[in-house]
Amino acid sequence: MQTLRTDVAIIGGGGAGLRAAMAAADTDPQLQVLVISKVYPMRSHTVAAEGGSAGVVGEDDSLDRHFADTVSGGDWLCDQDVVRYFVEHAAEEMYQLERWGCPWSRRPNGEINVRRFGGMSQPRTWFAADKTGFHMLHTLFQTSLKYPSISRLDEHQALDLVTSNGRVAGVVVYNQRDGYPVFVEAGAVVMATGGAGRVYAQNTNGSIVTGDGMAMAYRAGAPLRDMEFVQFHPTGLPGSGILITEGCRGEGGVLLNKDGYRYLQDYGLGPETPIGSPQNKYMELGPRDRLSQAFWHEQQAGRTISTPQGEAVHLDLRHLGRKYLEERLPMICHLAEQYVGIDPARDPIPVRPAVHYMNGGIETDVTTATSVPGLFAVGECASSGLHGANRLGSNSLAELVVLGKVAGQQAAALAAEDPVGASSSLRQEAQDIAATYLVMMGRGTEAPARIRRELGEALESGVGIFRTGDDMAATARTVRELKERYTQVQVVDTCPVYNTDWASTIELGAMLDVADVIVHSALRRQESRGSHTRLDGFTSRDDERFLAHTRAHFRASGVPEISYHPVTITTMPPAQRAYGAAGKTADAAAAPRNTEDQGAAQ
Amino acid sequence: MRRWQGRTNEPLMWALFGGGGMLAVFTMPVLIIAFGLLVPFGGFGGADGTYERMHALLTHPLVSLLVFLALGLVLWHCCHRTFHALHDLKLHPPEIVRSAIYGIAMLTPAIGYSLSLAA
Amino acid sequence: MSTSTGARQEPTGAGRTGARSPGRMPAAETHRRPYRPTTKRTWFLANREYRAYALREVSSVVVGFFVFNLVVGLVCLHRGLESWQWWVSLQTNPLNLTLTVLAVVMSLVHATTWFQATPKIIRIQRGTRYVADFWVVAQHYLLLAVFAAVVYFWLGGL
Amino acid sequence: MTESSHGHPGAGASAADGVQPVGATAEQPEPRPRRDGAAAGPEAGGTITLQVLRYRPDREDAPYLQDFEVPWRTETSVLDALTWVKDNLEPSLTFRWSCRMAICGSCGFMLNGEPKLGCESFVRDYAPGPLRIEPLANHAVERDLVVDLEPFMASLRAVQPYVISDDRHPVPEPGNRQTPEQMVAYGQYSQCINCMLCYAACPQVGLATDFLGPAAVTLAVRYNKDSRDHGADSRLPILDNEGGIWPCTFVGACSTVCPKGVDPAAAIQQAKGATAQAWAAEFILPHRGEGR
Repeated sequence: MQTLRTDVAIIGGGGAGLRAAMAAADTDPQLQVLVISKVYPMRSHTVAAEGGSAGVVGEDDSLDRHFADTVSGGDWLCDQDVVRYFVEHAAEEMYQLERWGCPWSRRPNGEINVRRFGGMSQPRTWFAADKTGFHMLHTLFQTSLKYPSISRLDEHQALDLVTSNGRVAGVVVYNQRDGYPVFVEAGAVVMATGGAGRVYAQNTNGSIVTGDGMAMAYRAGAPLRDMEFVQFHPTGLPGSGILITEGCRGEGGVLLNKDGYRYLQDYGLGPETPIGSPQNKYMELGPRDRLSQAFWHEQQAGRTISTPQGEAVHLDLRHLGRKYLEERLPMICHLAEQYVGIDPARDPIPVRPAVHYMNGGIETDVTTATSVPGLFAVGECASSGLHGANRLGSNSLAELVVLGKVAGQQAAALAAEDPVGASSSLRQEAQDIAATYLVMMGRGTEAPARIRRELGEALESGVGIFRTGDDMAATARTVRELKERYTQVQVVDTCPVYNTDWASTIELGAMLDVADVIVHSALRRQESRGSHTRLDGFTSRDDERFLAHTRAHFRASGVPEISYHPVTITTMPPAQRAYGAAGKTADAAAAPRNTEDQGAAQ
Repeated sequence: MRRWQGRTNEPLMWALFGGGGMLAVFTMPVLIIAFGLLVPFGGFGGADGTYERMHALLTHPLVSLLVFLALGLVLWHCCHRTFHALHDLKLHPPEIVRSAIYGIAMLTPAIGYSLSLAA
Repeated sequence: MSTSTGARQEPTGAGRTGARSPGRMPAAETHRRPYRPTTKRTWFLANREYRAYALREVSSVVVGFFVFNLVVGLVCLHRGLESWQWWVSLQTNPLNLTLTVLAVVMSLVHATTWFQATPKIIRIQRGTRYVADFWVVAQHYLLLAVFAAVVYFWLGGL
Repeated sequence: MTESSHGHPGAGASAADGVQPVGATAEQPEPRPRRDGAAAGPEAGGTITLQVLRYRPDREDAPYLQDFEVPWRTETSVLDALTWVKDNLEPSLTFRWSCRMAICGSCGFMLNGEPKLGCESFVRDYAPGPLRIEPLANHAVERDLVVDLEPFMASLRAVQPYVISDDRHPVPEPGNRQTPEQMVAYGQYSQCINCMLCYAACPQVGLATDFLGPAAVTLAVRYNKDSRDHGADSRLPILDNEGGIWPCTFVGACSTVCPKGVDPAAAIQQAKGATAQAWAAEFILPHRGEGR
């Protein structure tokens, strides 16, 4: 088998992976950095992020406020040391992107412009029209081309990590273009493979978002944390799930039920703010979990709009005017026109919640290190502790670069100090791993497309916006069954190059592992917090029992092993999480203490 | 002049092409209609009249030079496109053909001007 | 229809960032067997846009012929009245006339396609917008009209 | 794909090859999204024959077209139709796709001979069919609808698509100012999603094998026109090169097919103009650009 040796291997070529690669290359230009991606980097799903990326700028805002918004937005499940580090470094990384050429939207005087976002008390979301992820990704990718020490393996499917005495020593990948497996020996491995939204039937994610990295790390012994917290974005297009950015509401868009009524005021987000003057943390600028839950209630009450592709509410942007829409939300106008035949300047857009983001992931600390030595994780595949039980919009793009840089630096340092030496036994192990996957080609009886479809439906019904013990248990059983059927999964295609039948079946295996963790983590959490909301007697937050991270360990047979470990709380003790008018009083009470010695003032 | 591998003289060729094209589009439709149709068919009176009006101005050596240069530039434009059309036809002619084609654009006005001066 | 794969030949200026150029690693072995379609010689007939392009390119050949004709005319003008009369009468020759009519059509194709393309090259930015293509094109038509008027009045003896 | 012969079964026929056309009878389609009834025209739907180019390097020496009968509704994109085929009829059919919202640039195909993104082309616009789906023209075909992108990746790297600073223009801390006017100068050219439709549309890409191509040149121009960049001199040797910008004869098809309105044709013409100016400037000021 072909074997490559590199110092730092980064799996995933999206925003986090590329930022990590550049940080590793900057840390030590002598090191070889290798970015492995199953697609060309510019196809990574970072590209689809629309609204923006948070970073405190300007005198009206403060790091403390960003910190408080994030911690309360995450329903106190955030690790506050991580949040603190994050808010302190977010703007710095936004400026770094600026110097690299990212076309941030500007004020007339040439300074950075920021927009409002849900759950944020201040406008602090940097944006590049409504293609922020696209511009960030292309800026990072293009800038990465200037580093001589960064190489890439594009269109290489990662299969599994290789460990040596508990330490990650490399990864087995498959070269789709040439049709051969490759063993990449690495001094350190950074997992930056993104989320797993495709486990749900209705999601805003691209086809590549299948949780591969989460599953690889999980199988290698790293626990997956807080996986029950699945973020539903309140505004996806019905049917396709295509994302309609939160930036629409940030710019003043409003949500209407079938009576044309701004229903959010009935769900603790009011009082109603006048149309055309959006107010942070009120109404449409509430957090994503609350807005998605409100939709569910409206649907139960029969006040949603029936469309051929399911129930929806209206996102009304008409009052913004065509000129403003074309300047601030050009892609949204195009998407609405293309996919639902709607001109947002003339008609409201039908929207409904769709799975958008995994708040949980591979457990890491603030240095992005996982519990498996030699393995780092960053971006959506990781659970750094930043997002808690519900991520605030625009915190994830910033996370990619803030923690991506950390991951690159940490991995470079480790690879320089203490690399694992090459050994023939490792190569044999790598060969064996490759063989177990390659043997799948041309075998089996169970159609993978059917398993995938049933999996998506099972997760929608059991671990959706609202959950009950019975539904979750049923979904857990379905996932078990599907895993069983997967052992006989059929791969028709035997062609060695670009075998997408085989690759998507491997992805399906990852999705099943991740889904298993989601449902079992959810089943055990007997409370409602953030995006995990139960209807069966556990409708409120229970800090006594569940102010703790869920930790799921892989077991070769049987269900995941679930345990809990404490949340890091530094300055902001748990308090009531409230928005709208109620939020104002709650905020005053819950402001962080002792911030002076946290270096908050910049 | 900096040199690098693969550097071409295309910037010059293209600039002349562009200049000739610009000149051509403003003048050629008018000149073709005027001299190809109106003058021969008496639109401006007989050949004697047009001769009189034109002769005085256009036979001045300097004016004549400018006119031949202008016509040469338009011809350059046409030859440049012709050469590239060969490429479009998947013909990749040797350098001599390229020289010959651009040579037409240079020699035609040069010979014309020499003959005019000799007249 | 491309026949090249792998790294392109890089000009000397390209590799200045470092000795080893970044990019993907070479594979030791391969199952690749890419199929390389070729461009047909008649590709320019394949669609409307290509045909319009081909017509535009051909138009300049015809215009070029007429330039040649004008050069001859100008030489004749220098050689005297008799010579000029010969050239003028040559223009009424049926073969020459046919070419002239074709040249009129082609010069119009040439001019209109050129005018259509100019806004791509000449971009005038005013604030956060570009001057509309219409105005750039209109300006060109205006210049054409001005030249036509000059020639008309000059030859008409006014 | 002029060489493809319709219906040729290929060297080793796969399981689904036996029945042609296949589909419609096999399994009912997943519910497809449809237009919001309030805003769109009447619901349409039916079945359509897709003629998809197949080429498996381990089996065939030349590509051929395979027919698939696919159900569709108003909202069915061509990409939806292809994924339906892959899920229900022919798992070995290979094509790239991801975001299905016209931003990742993966799913460019030739649809009835025109380069298009599969995700934002709709079957309704090709009904009643048949619809011919082939890999992007002017590219080597790796397999089925997957083409070789490595030449483009090399071109992209060659044009130095990143901000280059120089000693005379230190980067201000924390960042640059850039007015909306300055952003407009390059904004349009920064919208390229690298989908390769322009390469498929450009005859010169097919004719001149070393042409940088529309998207790569556009990205060079994008940075040259960015007020934060000072790398135009460094990019000049790549653009002013036999295989740089000069194979372009301004056919203009790149701009016609661009799904993002980038207008590469304009970018290339502007690069030609700028290069000619640089060339003239070197004559007048012989020291320009030296020692850098």
